Amino acid sequence: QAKEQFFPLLSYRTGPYAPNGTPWANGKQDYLKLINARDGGVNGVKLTFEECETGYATDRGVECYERLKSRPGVSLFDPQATGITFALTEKVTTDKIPLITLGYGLSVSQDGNAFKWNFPLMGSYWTGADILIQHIGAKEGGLDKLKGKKIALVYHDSPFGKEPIPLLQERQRMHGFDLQLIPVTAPGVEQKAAWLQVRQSRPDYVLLWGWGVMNSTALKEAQATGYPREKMYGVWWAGAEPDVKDVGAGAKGYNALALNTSGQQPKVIQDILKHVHDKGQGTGPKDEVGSVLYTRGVIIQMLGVEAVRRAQERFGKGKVMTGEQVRWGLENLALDQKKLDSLGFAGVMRPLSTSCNDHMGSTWARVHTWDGAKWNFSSDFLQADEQIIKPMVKAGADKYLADKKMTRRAAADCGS
Amino acid sequence: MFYRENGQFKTSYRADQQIFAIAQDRWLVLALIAAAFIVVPMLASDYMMRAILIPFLIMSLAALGVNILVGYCGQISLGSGAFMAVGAYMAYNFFVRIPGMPLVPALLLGGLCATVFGVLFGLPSLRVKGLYLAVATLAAQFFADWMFLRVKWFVNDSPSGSVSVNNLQVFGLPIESAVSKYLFCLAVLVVLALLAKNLVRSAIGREWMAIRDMDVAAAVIGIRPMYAKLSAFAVSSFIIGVAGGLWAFVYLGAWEPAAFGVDLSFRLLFMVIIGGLGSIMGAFFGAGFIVVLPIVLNQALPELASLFGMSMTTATVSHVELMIFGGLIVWFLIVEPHGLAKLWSIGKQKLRLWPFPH
Amino acid sequence: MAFFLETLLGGLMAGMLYSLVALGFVLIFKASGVFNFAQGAMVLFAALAMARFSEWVPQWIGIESLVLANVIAFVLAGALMWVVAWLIERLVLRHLVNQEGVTLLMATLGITYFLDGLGQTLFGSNIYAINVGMPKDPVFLLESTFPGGVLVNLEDVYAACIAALLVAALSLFFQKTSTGRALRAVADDHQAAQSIGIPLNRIWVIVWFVAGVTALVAGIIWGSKLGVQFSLTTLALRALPVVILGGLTSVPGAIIGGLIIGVGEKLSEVYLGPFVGGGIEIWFAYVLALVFLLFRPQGLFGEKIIDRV
Amino acid sequence: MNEKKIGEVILDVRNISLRFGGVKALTDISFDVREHEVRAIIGPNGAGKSSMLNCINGVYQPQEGSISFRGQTFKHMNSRQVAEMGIARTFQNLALFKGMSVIDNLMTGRNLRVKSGLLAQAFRNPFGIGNAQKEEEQHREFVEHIIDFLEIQAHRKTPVGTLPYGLQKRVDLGRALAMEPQVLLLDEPMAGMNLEEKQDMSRFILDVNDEFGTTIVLIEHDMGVVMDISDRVVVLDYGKKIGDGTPEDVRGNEEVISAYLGTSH
Amino acid sequence: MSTDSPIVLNVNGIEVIYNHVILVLKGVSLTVRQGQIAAILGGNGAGKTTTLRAVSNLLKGERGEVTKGSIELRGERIENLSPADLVQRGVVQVMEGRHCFAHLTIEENLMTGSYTRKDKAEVARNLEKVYTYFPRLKTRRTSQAAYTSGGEQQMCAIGRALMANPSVVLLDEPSMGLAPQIVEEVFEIVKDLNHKEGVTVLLAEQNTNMALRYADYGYIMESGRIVMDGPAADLRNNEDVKEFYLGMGGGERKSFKDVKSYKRRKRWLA
Ligand SMILES: Nc1ncnc2c1ncn2[C@@H]1O[C@H](COP(=O)(O)OP(=O)(O)OP(=O)(O)O)[C@@H](O)[C@H]1O
Ligand SMILES: Nc1ncnc2c1ncn2[C@@H]1O[C@H](COP(=O)(O)OP(=O)(O)OP(=O)(O)O)[C@@H](O)[C@H]1O
Ligand SMILES: CC(C)C[C@H](N)C(=O)O
Ligand SMILES: [Mg+2]
Ligand SMILES: [Mg+2]
Repeated sequence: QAKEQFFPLLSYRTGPYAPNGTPWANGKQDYLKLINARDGGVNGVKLTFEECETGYATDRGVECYERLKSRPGVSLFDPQATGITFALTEKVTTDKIPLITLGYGLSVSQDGNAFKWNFPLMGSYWTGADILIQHIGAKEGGLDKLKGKKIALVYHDSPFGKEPIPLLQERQRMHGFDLQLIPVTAPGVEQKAAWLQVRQSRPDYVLLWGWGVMNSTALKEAQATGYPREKMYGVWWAGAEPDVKDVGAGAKGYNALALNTSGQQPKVIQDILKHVHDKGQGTGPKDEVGSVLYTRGVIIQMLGVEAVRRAQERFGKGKVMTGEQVRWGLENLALDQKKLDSLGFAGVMRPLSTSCNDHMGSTWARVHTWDGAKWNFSSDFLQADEQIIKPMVKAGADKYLADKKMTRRAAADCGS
Repeated sequence: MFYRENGQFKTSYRADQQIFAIAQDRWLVLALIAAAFIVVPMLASDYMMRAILIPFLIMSLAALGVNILVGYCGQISLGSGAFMAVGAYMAYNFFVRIPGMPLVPALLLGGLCATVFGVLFGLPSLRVKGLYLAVATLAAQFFADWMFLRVKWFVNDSPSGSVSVNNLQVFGLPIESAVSKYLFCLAVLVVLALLAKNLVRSAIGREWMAIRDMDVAAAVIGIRPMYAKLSAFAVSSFIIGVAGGLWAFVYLGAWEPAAFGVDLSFRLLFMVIIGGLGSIMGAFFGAGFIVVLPIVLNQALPELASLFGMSMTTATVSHVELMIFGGLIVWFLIVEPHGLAKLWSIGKQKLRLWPFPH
Repeated sequence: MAFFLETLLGGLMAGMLYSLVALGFVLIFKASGVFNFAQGAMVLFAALAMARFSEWVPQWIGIESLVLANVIAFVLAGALMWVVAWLIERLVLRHLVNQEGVTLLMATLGITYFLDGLGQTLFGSNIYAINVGMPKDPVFLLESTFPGGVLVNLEDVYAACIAALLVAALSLFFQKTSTGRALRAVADDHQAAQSIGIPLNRIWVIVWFVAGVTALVAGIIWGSKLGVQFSLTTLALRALPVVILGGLTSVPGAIIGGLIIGVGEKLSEVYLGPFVGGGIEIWFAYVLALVFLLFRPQGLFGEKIIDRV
Repeated sequence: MNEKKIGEVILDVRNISLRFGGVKALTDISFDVREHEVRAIIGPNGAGKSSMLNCINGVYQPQEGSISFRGQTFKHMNSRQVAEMGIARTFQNLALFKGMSVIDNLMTGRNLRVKSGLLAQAFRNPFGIGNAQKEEEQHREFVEHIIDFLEIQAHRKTPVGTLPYGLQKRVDLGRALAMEPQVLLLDEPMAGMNLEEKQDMSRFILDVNDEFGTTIVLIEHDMGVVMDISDRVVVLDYGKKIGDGTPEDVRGNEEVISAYLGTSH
Repeated sequence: MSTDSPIVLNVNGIEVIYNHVILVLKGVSLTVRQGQIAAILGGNGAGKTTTLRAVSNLLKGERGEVTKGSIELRGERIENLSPADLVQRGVVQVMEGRHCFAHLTIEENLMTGSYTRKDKAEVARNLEKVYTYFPRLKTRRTSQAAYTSGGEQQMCAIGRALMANPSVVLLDEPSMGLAPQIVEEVFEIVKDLNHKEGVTVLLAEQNTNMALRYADYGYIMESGRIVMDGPAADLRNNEDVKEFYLGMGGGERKSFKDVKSYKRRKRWLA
C-alpha cells in the first residue's frame, strides 16, 4: 500500500457563490500539487485529494463528507461554508476528523476545550469585527471618538452574517456608538431597500458582512445611492477580486479586512507557478493565481499540510496520519516567522500558533483598500482585543456545553 | 407469464380492498420491507446508509406528505420546506426545552405544530386556486425562513441562529450509528406510509381526489371543499413536519434555516411530479430520482469520462450533471407524463400480458 | 418627505425591473398555458451570452467600438435564444402536447437545470460584466424643494422606459393581431388549436423566442446593474408575486403588479422592517400578492378562472 | 308493468329568475315535481335547462324565487345542504373525477354517509379494530350493486378519464345513484349514445324509478326517449316556460313545436 | 353518385395503441370518395373517435399512436404530417366533446377557425355564413365560450371548423347535445356543403337514424373492428342494423319504456 495522506476537498464551483468559491478551491488544490511536485509529499508521504462539489448546500455538503470521510488516510475537512460547518461539527466528533474553518465558522469554537475538533484558524468573525471597530476608532482619532457615531452592519441574512453582532453590541456598549442592523436576504441580489435605509440614516460607517454576489451588489447599490465607498468596510470574505472587479470604478476606495496578501510575488506563489502551472498542472487560470481568495486557499491547505507534518514529528515521520493525529498536529501548530519564511509564506500572513485552549492561533488582521485595479494595504496588522473576546468565547462555549450536556476536555486530554 | 392475476378471484370486498390486491404485489412489497429491515443493514456500507439511504428515506417521507397535498388534493405547494422547518424547529424546542422529552414524541409534536402552520397557510386555498395558490405557499416558505432566522426564541437564543441536537435515543437505545439511524427512519417511514395509504384509499382520500379533479362536482355530491382542503393541508404538513424533524435531527444534526430553503420546497415538488402525482409509490420513486440520481451522476461521470480518456474538473462534472439531470427529467416526462409510478404500472401491465404484446 | 419619495421611486423602479422578468412568464403562459419556471434560467443564460459575447467579439474580430461590440453581442445572444427556443420546441414541447399543466411545468424545470448547466459550461460561472453604457452614479432632483434633493438613478429610469416600451409593444401584439388570438387559443386547448390548423410547432418557437428576447433584455438590464452571475436566476422568485398579482395572463398586469410589489416591498422593508429586525421584503411581497388574491383570485388583470359544470 | 303511484309534490320551483350580467338565463320559472314521477325538461339549446338544475342543487343562486323540497322552502342553499337532503345530479359536460377509478368515483357518492373520522380511517385495518374497515366494506358492497346494475363490471378499476364517452355517462349516473337520492337530476344522460345504449339507459332510469322510488328530473333532447319514459314535461325557451304537461299535451302544443321540435316532428 | 369518384381518404388496416399498452383499433380499413358522406357507426368505445383522431393526427396528444397500416389523403401518406399541415390540405376535424376555447368569446372562437385563411373578405363571408346557420351563436357572440350552454358550444365547434373552408370534414358526433331542430339543421348544413361545395365528410355518429338518412356509405364498428359496411341504403335495410341501431326490430319502433334489459347478442359477433 502506497503511503498516501488524503485531503478531501469540499468546494463549490457552481451556483451563486461560485465566483468566490472557485479561486479558493483552486488554491487548495494547487498547494497540494505543489507539495507533491516540489517536495515529493510530506516526508515521503504523498498527498492525494478528491474534490466534491457542494454547491454551498448543506445537504450536498453532508453527502460529500460522508462520501470522503472514510477514505484511507483522510486528514481533515475545510467545508468552505458556515452552514456545512454546523452540520459537520456534530459529525466529526464521532468520526474523529478535524474541521478547519479558517476565518469562518463559529466564533466560539476557538475554545479548543469545548470544541475539540473545530479549528477556526487565524480569525473568527468576532476578531474580525473587533479589528474593524479598532481601525475605525483609530481613523476617528481614538475609540472614545466613536461615541455618537453611527455604524451600520449590512449583513448576509444567515448565521454567517449574524455572527459579528454580539461582538459589535459589546463594543457598542463600551463606546456608545449607534449600531444599525440591516439584513440582506441571501443570496443578496436585491438590496435596494437595504441601501435606501443606509441613505436614510446616513451612517458614518458601513460594515459589510457579505459573501458572493452580495458583495458586488452592495458596492453597486452604494454607488447608486451615493454612499461613499471609503466609508465601507468589509469582512475578509468581502474583500477579494470577484467582489470588486466588475464594479469597476465604483468600488474604488472600498476597504475590507485582509488575512493575507495578494499578488504573485510571494515565494510560495512563485513556486506554484513554476512547479504546477508551468507544467500544465494548474487547476485554474494562471492569472488568478495569487488573488486574495486563491492565496487564502493556499494558506488553508498549507496549515493542513503543516498539521500533518507536525503530527508526523510526534507520531512517526513518513507515516500516514489518522484524523486524530492530524487533530493533534493542528492543535500544536507553531508557525513562527522563520518557519513561514522557509515555507515561502514570508509576508503573506502573520505567524500563528495554536494550543489546546486556543484553536485559532492568531487574532491579527489588517485592512486593505481597492484602488480600482488592485488591493493595497491601508493599515498595519491589528490585533483583536483579547480582553473582550476571551470572556465572550468562554461564555459561549459554556452555553454550548451546557446545552449539549457535555463537559470541558480534561487537561489530560490535551496531550493526546 | 409470472405476473398473472388470473385465477386470483376475490371472494370478498375486503380481499379486493387490500392495499395490494394482487398476491405477487403483496409478497413483493412484504419482501421489500423485510429486506429493507434485515438485508440492507447487513449489506450497505456506512456511506450508503448515511449519505444515500437515510436522506432517501426522509425525503420519501416528505414527498409522501407533499403528494397528499399536491398529488391527491391538487393544491400546488411550494412551501413544503417551510413545513419541514416548522417540524424541525418545533421538535427541537420540545426536545431541548422540556427536560427528559423523548425523541419520538418531540418529533410528533413538531409534526403537529407543522400541522397548525400548514392549516393556517392553507386557508387561502379556500379562495385561491392552482398556480395562484403557489403564492400563498411561497409566502409560508419565505415567512418561515425569516421567522427562524429572526425570532431568537425558536433557536433557543443561540447567537448565530444555528441549532444542533445530540444524544438521540429511542426507548433507551441510542440513535447514533448509521444502522440505528437508518432503521429508525425506516420504521417511521413504514408506519406513516401505511397510515397515509390507508387515508388515501378511504373516504377522506377520495374527497381529496374529488376536490382535485373537479371541485364543483365534488361539492354537488356533498363534499365540503373546506374540510377536504384543510384536512389535506393538515395531514400533509404533519407528515412533512415529521420528515423535517428527521431531516434535522437524524440527517443534519445541526442546521440553520437555509437547510429548509425554497430550493428544498422545489425539490420536493419535483419529487412528487416526477414520481407520479397521486401515488404513494410515486413518492418513493421521486425521492429516489431526485435524491439519488445526482449523487450517482456526480460519482459516475468522472469514471465515465476517464473511460474515454478524458478528465473532468469538479465544475464540469457538476455542470454536466445538471444538464443530464434536466435532460432526464424531460425525457421521463415525455415517456410518461404521469410519472415514474405510472411507468411502473404500465410496465406491470405489459408484464401481465407477456409474452403477448397486447 | 424627500426620503419617502426616494423610497417610493426606488420601489417603482425595482418594480419595473421585476416586471421585465415577469413579462417572460406572462408571455409563455398566455400563449401556451405553460408556466415557465425556466424563465429565470433563461434570463441568466441570455445575460451570460450577452456578457461573454461582448467580451469575446472584440477579441475575435478585433473591433474597438464598445457600441458595435454590444450590438453584435446582442444579435448573437438573440440568435442563441432563437436556437434555444427552437430546441425546446423540438425536443420538449412537441412531445408534450395536450399534457396537464403540472407536467409542462415540470418539463420547464428540467429545462431550467439543463440551461443552468449548459450556461455555466459554455460561459463560465464567474461574475461577468455587461457594460452598455448605463450611468451608474445617482442624480439629485428637486434640490431646491428638499434638502439634499431626491435621489434618482438614471440607470433605473432607462430600464423602466425600456420595460414600458416592451410591454406596450407586446400588448399591441396580443390585442391586435390574429396571431395573438391564436396564441390564446393554444393556451386554452392544445388539441383543439391543432384541429383548426394552428401550427403549434411554429407558434411555440415564436413565443419562446419572444420570451427569450425578453429574458435577454431583462438579463442585460439586470446584468448591467448587478453583474452577470448565477444568482440572476433567483430573480424569478422575486418576479413571481408580480406575475401572480398582475394576473398570469395579462401583459399590462405584469407592469402594474411590478409597481405594486416594488413599492410595497420597499416601503415595508424601510418603514416596517426595522421594528421586526428587517429582511421582510421578500415575504412581504408574497403576502401582499396574497392579500390581493383574496379579493381577486385571478390576479388584478388575469382572466377570470373558469369553473363551471 | 304495475301502475306507478305518483305521490305528493316533492320539489316545488317558484318564480325562479336567474341572470348572468345581461343574460337572462331563467325568467320567472315555476313548476313542480311529484314524488316518484319522471319529470322531463326540454327546450332548445341555451333555453336554461341546465341552469335550472344548477339552481335546484345550489350551484347557481337565482336572483329571485324560491325552491321548496318536501314543503321546506329555501332561497339560498349550498350544494352540500342540497346533497344532504337527498338530491343528486349528473352533468351535461361530464364532471367526473377523471383521475380516479370507476370504483372510487362511485364511492365518492357514498361519502356523505361515511361516519368514521380521519384518524379512524388512517388506522383502518383488517383485524377488526375500529369500524372504518367494516364501513368501507359496506359501502363497497352497495357500490358493487350499482356496478352490476349499470353493467360496468369490466371497468371497475379503470381511470374514468380513459373510458369512452358513453361509459363515462354511465359512471356519472352511478355516482349519483350511490348517494341513494330521493330526487335524481339528470342532465342529458343519453347524449352521445346510440339507440341500443339509450334503451339500456332508459331501462336503468326506469328501474331506479321503480325499484327505489326515486323521483327523476330529466333533461333530454331525444324526443323519443322523453315521450316514452316521462310522466310530465316542462318546456323552456329562452329562459321562459312555454309548456307544461303530459308528453301528449306538449307534443301537441303549437308553441313548443315551433320553438323546439321543428316542423318535421 | 360517388362510387366512381376519386378516393380522397384511404385508411388501410390501421392499428392504434394508447399508452403503449391499450390496443384499440385492430386493423381498420375504410375509404372515402370525393364528395361522399361516409358514416362510422358503433357503440360506445367501438373506436370511432380513435379512427377520426388517427386520420387527423390528433392521436399524439392522447398518447396514442398508429402502429400498423397506412392512411392516405388523395394518394399522399399523411401519418407523419402535423394536424396543422392537414388543415392546410383542407382536412378539418370537429372534435368530440366540443373543445371550445374557454376563455375566448364565441366570435373569437369562430375567428380562430379561420387561422389558415388569409383572405379577409372570405373570412367575413364565412363568419356571416356560420351566423346564418346558427343564429343562436350570433346572439351569444360576445360571451366567453365557457359560459355558454352545451348546445351552443357544440354549434360553436362546428361553426369554427366551417370557418376554415375545409374540403374534408371529420365530424365526431356533431349532433350530441343539440336540440332536435338543430340536429336536423346540422345535417342539412352537412348535406348543403356536400352538395353545393363538394365537401367530403367522414362522420362518426350515434344518431344512426339521422346518419344513415344523410350518408352515402356507412361503416359499422364494434370493438375496434369494422364489422359491416355498405351503402347507407343497404344498411338501413339490414335486419341487425334495424334492430340494434334503428330500434325497429320486428318491424316497428319499440317504446323505450318496454325494452327489456335482457342480454341480447349481436349476430355478427358470433
Ligand atoms: N355561468 C354562466 N355565466 C354566464 N352565462 C351563462 C352561465 N351559465 C349559463 N349561461 C347562459 O345561460 C343560458 C342558458 O344556459 P343553459 O346551460 O342552462 O342552457 P341549456 O338549456 O342547458 O342548453 P343546452 O341544451 O344547450 O345544454 C345560455 O345562454 C348560457 O350561455
Ligand atoms: N386517451 C386514451 N387512453 C387510453 N384509452 C383510450 C383513450 N381514448 C380512448 N381510449 C379507449 O379506446 C377505446 C375506443 O374509444 P373511442 O373514444 O375511440 O370510442 P368511440 O367509438 O368514439 O366511443 P363513443 O361513442 O363513446 O365516443 C375505448 O375502449 C377507450 O377506453
Ligand atoms: C465560508 C465563508 C466563505 C463564509 C461564508 N459566507 C459562509 O458563511 O458560509
Ligand atoms: Mg344544458
Ligand atoms: Mg367517440
